[in-house]
Amino acid sequence: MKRMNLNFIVGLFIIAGMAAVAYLSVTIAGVSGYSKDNYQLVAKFSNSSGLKKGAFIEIAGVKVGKVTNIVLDKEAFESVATFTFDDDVALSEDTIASIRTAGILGDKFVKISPGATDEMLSSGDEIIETESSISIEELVSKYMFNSDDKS
Amino acid sequence: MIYQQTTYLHYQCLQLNGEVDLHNSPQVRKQLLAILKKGDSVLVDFSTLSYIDSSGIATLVEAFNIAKNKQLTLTIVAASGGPLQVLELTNLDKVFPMVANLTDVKE
Amino acid sequence: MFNSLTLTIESIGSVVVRRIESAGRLGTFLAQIVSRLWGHKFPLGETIKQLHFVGARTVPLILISGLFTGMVIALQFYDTLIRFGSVELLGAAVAMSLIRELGPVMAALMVIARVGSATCAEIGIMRNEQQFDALDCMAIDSYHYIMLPRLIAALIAVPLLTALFDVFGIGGGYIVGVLIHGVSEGAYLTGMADTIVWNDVLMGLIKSTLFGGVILWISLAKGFYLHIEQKNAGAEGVSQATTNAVVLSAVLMLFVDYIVSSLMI
Amino acid sequence: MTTTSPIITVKNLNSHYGERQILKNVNFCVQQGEIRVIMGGSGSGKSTLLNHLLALLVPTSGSINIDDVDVVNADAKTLSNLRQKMGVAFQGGALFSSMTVGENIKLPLKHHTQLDENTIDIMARLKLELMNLAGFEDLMPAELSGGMLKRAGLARAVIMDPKLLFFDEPSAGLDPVTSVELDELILKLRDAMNMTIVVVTHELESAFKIADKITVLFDGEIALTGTVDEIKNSDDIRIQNLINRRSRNEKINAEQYIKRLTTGQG
Repeated sequence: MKRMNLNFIVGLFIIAGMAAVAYLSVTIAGVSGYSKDNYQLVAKFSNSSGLKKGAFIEIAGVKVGKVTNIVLDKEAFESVATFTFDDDVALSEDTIASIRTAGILGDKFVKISPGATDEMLSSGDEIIETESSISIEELVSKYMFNSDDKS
Repeated sequence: MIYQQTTYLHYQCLQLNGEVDLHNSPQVRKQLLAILKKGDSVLVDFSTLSYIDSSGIATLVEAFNIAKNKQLTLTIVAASGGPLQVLELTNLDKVFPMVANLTDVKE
Repeated sequence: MFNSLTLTIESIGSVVVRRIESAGRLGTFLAQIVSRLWGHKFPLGETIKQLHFVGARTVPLILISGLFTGMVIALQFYDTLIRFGSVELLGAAVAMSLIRELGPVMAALMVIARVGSATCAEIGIMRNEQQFDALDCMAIDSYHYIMLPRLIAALIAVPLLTALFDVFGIGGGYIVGVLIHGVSEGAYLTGMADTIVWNDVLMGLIKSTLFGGVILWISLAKGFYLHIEQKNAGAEGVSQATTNAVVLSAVLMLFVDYIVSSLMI
Repeated sequence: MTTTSPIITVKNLNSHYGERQILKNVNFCVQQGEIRVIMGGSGSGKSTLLNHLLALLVPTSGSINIDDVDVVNADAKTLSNLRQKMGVAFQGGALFSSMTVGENIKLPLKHHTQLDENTIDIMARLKLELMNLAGFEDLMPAELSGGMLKRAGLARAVIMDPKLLFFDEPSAGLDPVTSVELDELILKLRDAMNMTIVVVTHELESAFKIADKITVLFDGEIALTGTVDEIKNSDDIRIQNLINRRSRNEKINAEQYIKRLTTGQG
């Protein structure tokens, strides 16, 4: 009886602990056993500075996917980013992908502006039209340079 | 073999040979419990037993208790020397029915 | 003059030698325990007993300390973030700091305080009362029978305790952020979900598993070698050994914390 | 006693603790079925000797042979087999505080045998009866008195019916009645189970009562090994002092004494 009681309490503890681990990993970290169907597209940027793996992809402010990989194209010296979209998001060929910043100092994310053609992109295709990161430094120096010019 | 089983009158007689210790007392236990399960009374013959350890004694105690609950008997026959001293040490000589010879066993 | 100099050098030397010896003992001690995983029947009954002691009975402490830790960091972050106008990051900040760092470290400190010290004292008293000699004489392997179940129990229990600490900490943050300071519930929860990735949770789990191992390893060893390492084997020796165990396991834990963090960030 | 080869043979045993020599060239034999008392005051090295016999310490030199096993160089397996044939009753009982008395006593059986649970329970109760501890099975060691702990420790030591029993200070800290009972128990165990028993003690009375032979240790050296009568009639002044409970009034070297007092050396 005493032994059963002990096993019961230990069992309870293990279950509670596992539930906590599950909560942290599934609800908070978003790891799920079944992954929502998705597909990948690639996009090339001349500069993807500040964009990180795991950054969000938004359409009209709604999250529709994630940046899953960023590598350098060693010949063209371009940044090649892989985007993973939820399957129910269909994009046309003339879609524009632009790297934006949330707020002034916030994280970089990718903003997708859907196109209008009937040709749809399928998994592995490339989004041709892209806008690279704009860094504040560049903006500022451009402004300074221009103002210098005027004076 | 650690024991020989014979029939004496309406008893099953289990003669223990040599030394009963931790390694072979489970065999003795199994046999004793089997006999009692069949509803026979037991004689445990110590005449060729030179040594019995406490696992053997514990086995006898358990069997004796089962026998008593089934209105059967468990009698120790011809205990002497070391085994008798062990029974005396544990005061079991006052608990088990003991007879000196097989011929003393009453029908 | 010359004499006292030699004496000083000698005593420094002997301290160094003792430290190295002590480290060597800790190493062989761990190796001995780990080697008992093979070729022996796993001591399940004892491990369950220890899971009860290390795990189940530490839960109330973990829940309370988790709750308050979460409340405090939520308060601190709220006060900081409000100056930048980004209170919507509160959930993320609380969860991130809990899951990656504070959860494992605070839970481990609680385990040191409750389990590490008690274990070291218990093992030390067993040594004093010749119980290890008795085990040796009964041909029962103390590493297998006494040490292994405790170490395994810690490796299992401490990550689970840490997860409970994290969840209650997040709950505490919710109380302070959402209920008291009126941060929007959606911002708190989705902020968390958007920021935390599996790698963060994994880091917390790896850290807490290692912390559990380190704590019990040190506590068991300091108690076990009481008769070698302490001048006074009596009650004073036990208290000294326990102090040593608590200090050493806390320091070693933070060291491991740094190593794991630097490898995983 | 029997004339077969001795069960314990100790040859030229030397032992050091750090720099200090504890045992100096100790030699003795114990025959099968014998009760041997190892006697000596505190600091005589008797506890160290016991720890060597139990293979808990490694000697500097010399050999110890127990039941045809070279204890000093035995591998773990051999030693484990030997230890299952040995029982040790420690001074304070050395029971595990986290288990009940019954669990403590059953521990060796649970570890080393495949006996049925019923058999194990009865065996444990038999030993508890023997030690006058019937009914204490479910108590924790902390609830027992010193004498009870000692007897429970003895019950655990003999649970496997060992060939060889070591008993550390059986009567230390016991009232005279319990102490006498314990002595009688030791004699009964030997007679009924044909155990060889080695008792380490500083108590003369109990030593004289139970011993077949007594080995007297002084400062790590064997002063004399002999029967009770031989010890009583020994003309060794140290043994006579021990018997007559006289203090060690060694001749005082005044110069050295003053040096010890003033400098702590010498």
